[in-house]
Amino acid sequence: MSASGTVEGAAHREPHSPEATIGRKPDYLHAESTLRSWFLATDHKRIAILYLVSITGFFVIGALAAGVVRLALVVPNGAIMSNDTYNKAFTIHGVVMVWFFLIPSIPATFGNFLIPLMIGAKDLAFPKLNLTSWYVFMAGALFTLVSVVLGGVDTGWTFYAPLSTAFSNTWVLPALIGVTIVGFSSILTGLNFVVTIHTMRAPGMTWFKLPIFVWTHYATSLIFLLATPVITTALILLIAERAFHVGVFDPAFGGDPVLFQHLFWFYSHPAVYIMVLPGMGVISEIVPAFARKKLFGYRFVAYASIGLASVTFFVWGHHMFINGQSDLASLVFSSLSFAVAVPSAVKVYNWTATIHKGSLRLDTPMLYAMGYIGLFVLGGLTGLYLATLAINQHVHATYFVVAHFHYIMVGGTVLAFLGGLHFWWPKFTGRMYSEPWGRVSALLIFLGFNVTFFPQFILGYLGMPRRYATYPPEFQLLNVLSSAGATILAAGYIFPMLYLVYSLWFGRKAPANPWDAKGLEWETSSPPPTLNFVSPPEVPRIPYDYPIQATESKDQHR
Amino acid sequence: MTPDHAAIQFWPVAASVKAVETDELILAFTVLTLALTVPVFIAITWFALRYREGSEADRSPSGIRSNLIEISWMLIPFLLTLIFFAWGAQLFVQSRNAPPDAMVVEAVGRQWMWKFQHATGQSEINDLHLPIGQPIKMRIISQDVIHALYLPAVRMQVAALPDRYTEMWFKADKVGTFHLYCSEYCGTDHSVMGGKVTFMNPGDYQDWLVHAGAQQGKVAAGRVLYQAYGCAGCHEPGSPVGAPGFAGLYGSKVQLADGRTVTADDGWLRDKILNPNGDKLAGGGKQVMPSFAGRIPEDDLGRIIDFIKAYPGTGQSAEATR
Amino acid sequence: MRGPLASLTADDRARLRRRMRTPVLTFLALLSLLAVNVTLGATLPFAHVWALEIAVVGVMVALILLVSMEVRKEPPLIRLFSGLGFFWVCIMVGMTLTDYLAR
Amino acid sequence: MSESFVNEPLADGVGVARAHHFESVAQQREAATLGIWAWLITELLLFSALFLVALITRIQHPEATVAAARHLKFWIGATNTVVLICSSLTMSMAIEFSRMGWQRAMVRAMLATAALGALFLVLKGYEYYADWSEHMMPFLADRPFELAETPAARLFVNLYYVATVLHAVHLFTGIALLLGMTWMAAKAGFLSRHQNWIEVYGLYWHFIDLVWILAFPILYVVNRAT
Repeated sequence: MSASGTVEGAAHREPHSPEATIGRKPDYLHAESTLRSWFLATDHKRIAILYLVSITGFFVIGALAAGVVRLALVVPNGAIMSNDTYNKAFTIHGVVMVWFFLIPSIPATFGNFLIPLMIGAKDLAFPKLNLTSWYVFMAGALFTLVSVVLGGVDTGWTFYAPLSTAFSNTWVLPALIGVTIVGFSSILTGLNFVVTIHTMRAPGMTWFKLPIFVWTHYATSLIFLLATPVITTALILLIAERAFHVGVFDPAFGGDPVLFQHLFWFYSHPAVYIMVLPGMGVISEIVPAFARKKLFGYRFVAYASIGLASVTFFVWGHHMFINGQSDLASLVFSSLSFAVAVPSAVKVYNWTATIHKGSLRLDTPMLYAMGYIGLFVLGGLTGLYLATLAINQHVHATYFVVAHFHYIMVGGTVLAFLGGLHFWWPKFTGRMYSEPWGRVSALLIFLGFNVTFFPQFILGYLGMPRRYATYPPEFQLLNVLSSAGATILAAGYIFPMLYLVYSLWFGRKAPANPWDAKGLEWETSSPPPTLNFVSPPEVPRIPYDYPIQATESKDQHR
Repeated sequence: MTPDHAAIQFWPVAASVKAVETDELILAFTVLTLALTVPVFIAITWFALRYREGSEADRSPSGIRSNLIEISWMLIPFLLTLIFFAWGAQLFVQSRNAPPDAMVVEAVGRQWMWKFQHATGQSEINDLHLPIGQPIKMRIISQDVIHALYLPAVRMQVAALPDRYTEMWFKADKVGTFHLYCSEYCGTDHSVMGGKVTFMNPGDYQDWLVHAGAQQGKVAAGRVLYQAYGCAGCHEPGSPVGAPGFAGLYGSKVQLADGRTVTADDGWLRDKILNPNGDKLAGGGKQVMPSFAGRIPEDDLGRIIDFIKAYPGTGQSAEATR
Repeated sequence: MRGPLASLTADDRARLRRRMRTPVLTFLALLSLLAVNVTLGATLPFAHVWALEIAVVGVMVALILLVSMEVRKEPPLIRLFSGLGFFWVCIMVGMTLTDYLAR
Repeated sequence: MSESFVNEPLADGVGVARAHHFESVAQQREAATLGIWAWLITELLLFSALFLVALITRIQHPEATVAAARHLKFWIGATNTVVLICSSLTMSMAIEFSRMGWQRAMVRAMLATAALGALFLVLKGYEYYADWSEHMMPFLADRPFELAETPAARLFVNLYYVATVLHAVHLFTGIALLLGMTWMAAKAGFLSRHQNWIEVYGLYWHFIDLVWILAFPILYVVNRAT
């Protein structure tokens, strides 16, 4: 096939640079304004906006469910709601937040919008596929949402067999079908990114000139491709199990429920890095821009992204230490889990070193980035506690785990999402938001988050199991504290929704590069025109070409 | 019902050597965590203040050889944390290999209760009495979904799988009453699937086995079963279904719809649970109770009847059966 | 827009022969390998015959990938991608077996 | 085989029309090839997870698995493998014809491929019917299972249905796509605009074939031996 790759077809008659004929074209937001032009959009920027609006909606639903959970836990005896209501609420929270918010969050919005801009391309490689992936996502997500909200599902987002296959009387089947469908959307997005990053880079945009954001999205996309099909199979088997009693996960027929956990975590542990890596990409853009300094250790950070995406496939068994897997497997998975510390440390220390001797502006995106670094470090290191076998035997399935993964998912992904949203908001919308309100919200969220989740580390070590609708009274104080923190956190989430929407109509017009940041996305107008660049962008000499350069840049870019 | 816990606590009670060792491990790990993170936090804060835009800081290149520094901060934290892998793994391996003289206690999980059976045959529901100073090996299995037996006081939990036995062993060294939980989410009443574990001196344990254990345990166990099989949902006073209550039922005369009168004794109660449609009661109430034939094992049935026997008469406190 | 084979020029026939050689040879090789496996499966000539059967399947898979799917003519990136999936399958199976073979 | 390594150029009038967001046709072709390979990776992992479940089932219940595998229709499976290998040949021929610009021959080869695919599905359907009449459908609640005395045989037999139905769905989708594409490819000018569709589609077809080449021994052959 490569045989024919270099031969241009007879029908190829168009001129090579259509840009030359483009005059002042309206930006992508104003190019067309009909509903049809949005719902049939193939422009990656418009599809990103479609995703942004939909995942914000899912975030609100998931957050409301979290509010219900925290409300129930204010009292220990379950007086506020029945156990069933509580179980359904935490299932909605988990299913919606994991499958419909966290996994698509940064890649499908920022990745979709920015990857072509950052590499100097006109669009993703497969624009129609991109739109398809949004429709697939919405179809699956709405299907599941209807079943978890109207019917209710009480299995938790993990759907462990045989509870989900043979015992739960709730609407598990439609929920499973919806989640399976959403998986295809992930695969299509990942496929599009991989192909785009490989083939669509502007001339001169070599791999080591790519922003870290693109590197982390490349790594994320590999996980989408390599892990998602396995959860699809696991869910198909679960659906068949529930509908037809296949038996492979059902002990009543000699099946093995632990096998489902293996298949589930083969995807779901790497899925943690689907959520984390794009956030790391966002932070790697924000920190140099607001420190006015070249990213420290660029190559190490780039390699660490690929390293994380690979190592993550070897550690899934650390979710199953007490679940009946063999001791050998537990020892192997535990030891390999410690290897995750290496690339993670690379990232954190390099961000810190980037700030060193910079010239810092503590604007909203930078506040989120600094909060991210702190919370990610705590979340990551408590992950090592959990990977330690003897500690895991005590805190597995307690609030310690809940606190740990919220430090990664909320302290990490959500903070990076909000930081990125503020950083690129001028680029997305062409408007500036209110900086004072932005800073206040960032601080509120940081404070609210810690008040909510730090007590849960203590609760977990004291031995309070997770997914408990009722609990012993001595845990009430810490639970009330946690619920109070959740109120602060909620306020912190509401502010940006208000002032960002307000800025759409009343915000100051944004210049092309409001932060004086480097990267091709800032070389075009805000918002960008339909085909991204009016004239082909000039690829910079080095990435992160900020005024302050550490001497190491010579080592790194010989 | 309240185990020996303070109203507010900040560190869990450690009732075994493994628990103390786990605490030491996590404390040491926390020291390492602080050593690795506090410098980062201080550095970020210090840099943020020192190098703010417009400040008069020295921003000349530091000339640090970056490859060396990169490799050092990749490897040093990793090697330090590996110590904790080894430490944790060693404790884990110990906790997975029970000594040969361990006393075997069976644990069976089902939605939503635990049933324990002692080596000498006595059994308990949700609560567990064990001697200290003696290795105990729990042999764990489930009758339905996956559960997990969790004893925070000894820092151990192990899944109860439906298809095969799992094991957990420990040697308690502190007398007292502590929580016992199900820690693998198992459906509606997951959070009430638990009770308390009481560690006793060996002599007290023998006493308990001989006297209290078998007897006093029965009624309390019956109460748990009364909840678990859903009897309480209809028969507890004030329930919407309004099924007949049990206050003063045992030993009383019951009017039947066909005019007969029977005495509510053990045998009749048993028949009525297994075949509710027989012996229809006088009073014209609608018969809605499903048959429990084949659904309640014989030993559980006995405990439920014991509970109904002891059900307090109207006016008495329900506490009597707790 | 060519007519039936009969109206082909000698030149066309030569091209056709040259172009069809590889697909036909691959086809014959696949069929004979399948014949080996079917015979082994039907007769079960010795213990652990599955190992040989798996090896034959491995050759068939390699043949389809390298020749039918033309991986051998592709640039290194495509070669990498065609092998990547198989490598990840090995990770999945290998790590899962650390549990099942040690229980 | 040495001359087959020589990359033969496409015939005159055969090529690809550039879509607006690509800079060159070469880039567009590269993207399409890489894209289909990325998709095939996901297909491989999708089926491999099922094969892993089959392996674990075999490890946990060896006797029951062998009993179940011996009840599968070995000869229908083998015939179907031959059918798919034939369809791979016709697909390869269609690709070669497309490169030579022989449009009619290409369309005929594509139709032959679709016909062989359909023949596979027909044989598969007959196999299911035979399974049904031999009481080898344990997932049917109201139909007694032939191997009821070895309950774990149910696992492997049901897994066989999941795997073969999943494969049949891929084949069915493939045939539908192929017929749609054949309809378009029969029109004048197709080869000058979309020649690489044939190449990309060919990769998909070969891969579905490859999955069956794996599935046939994993389900039918290796488990026959104790």
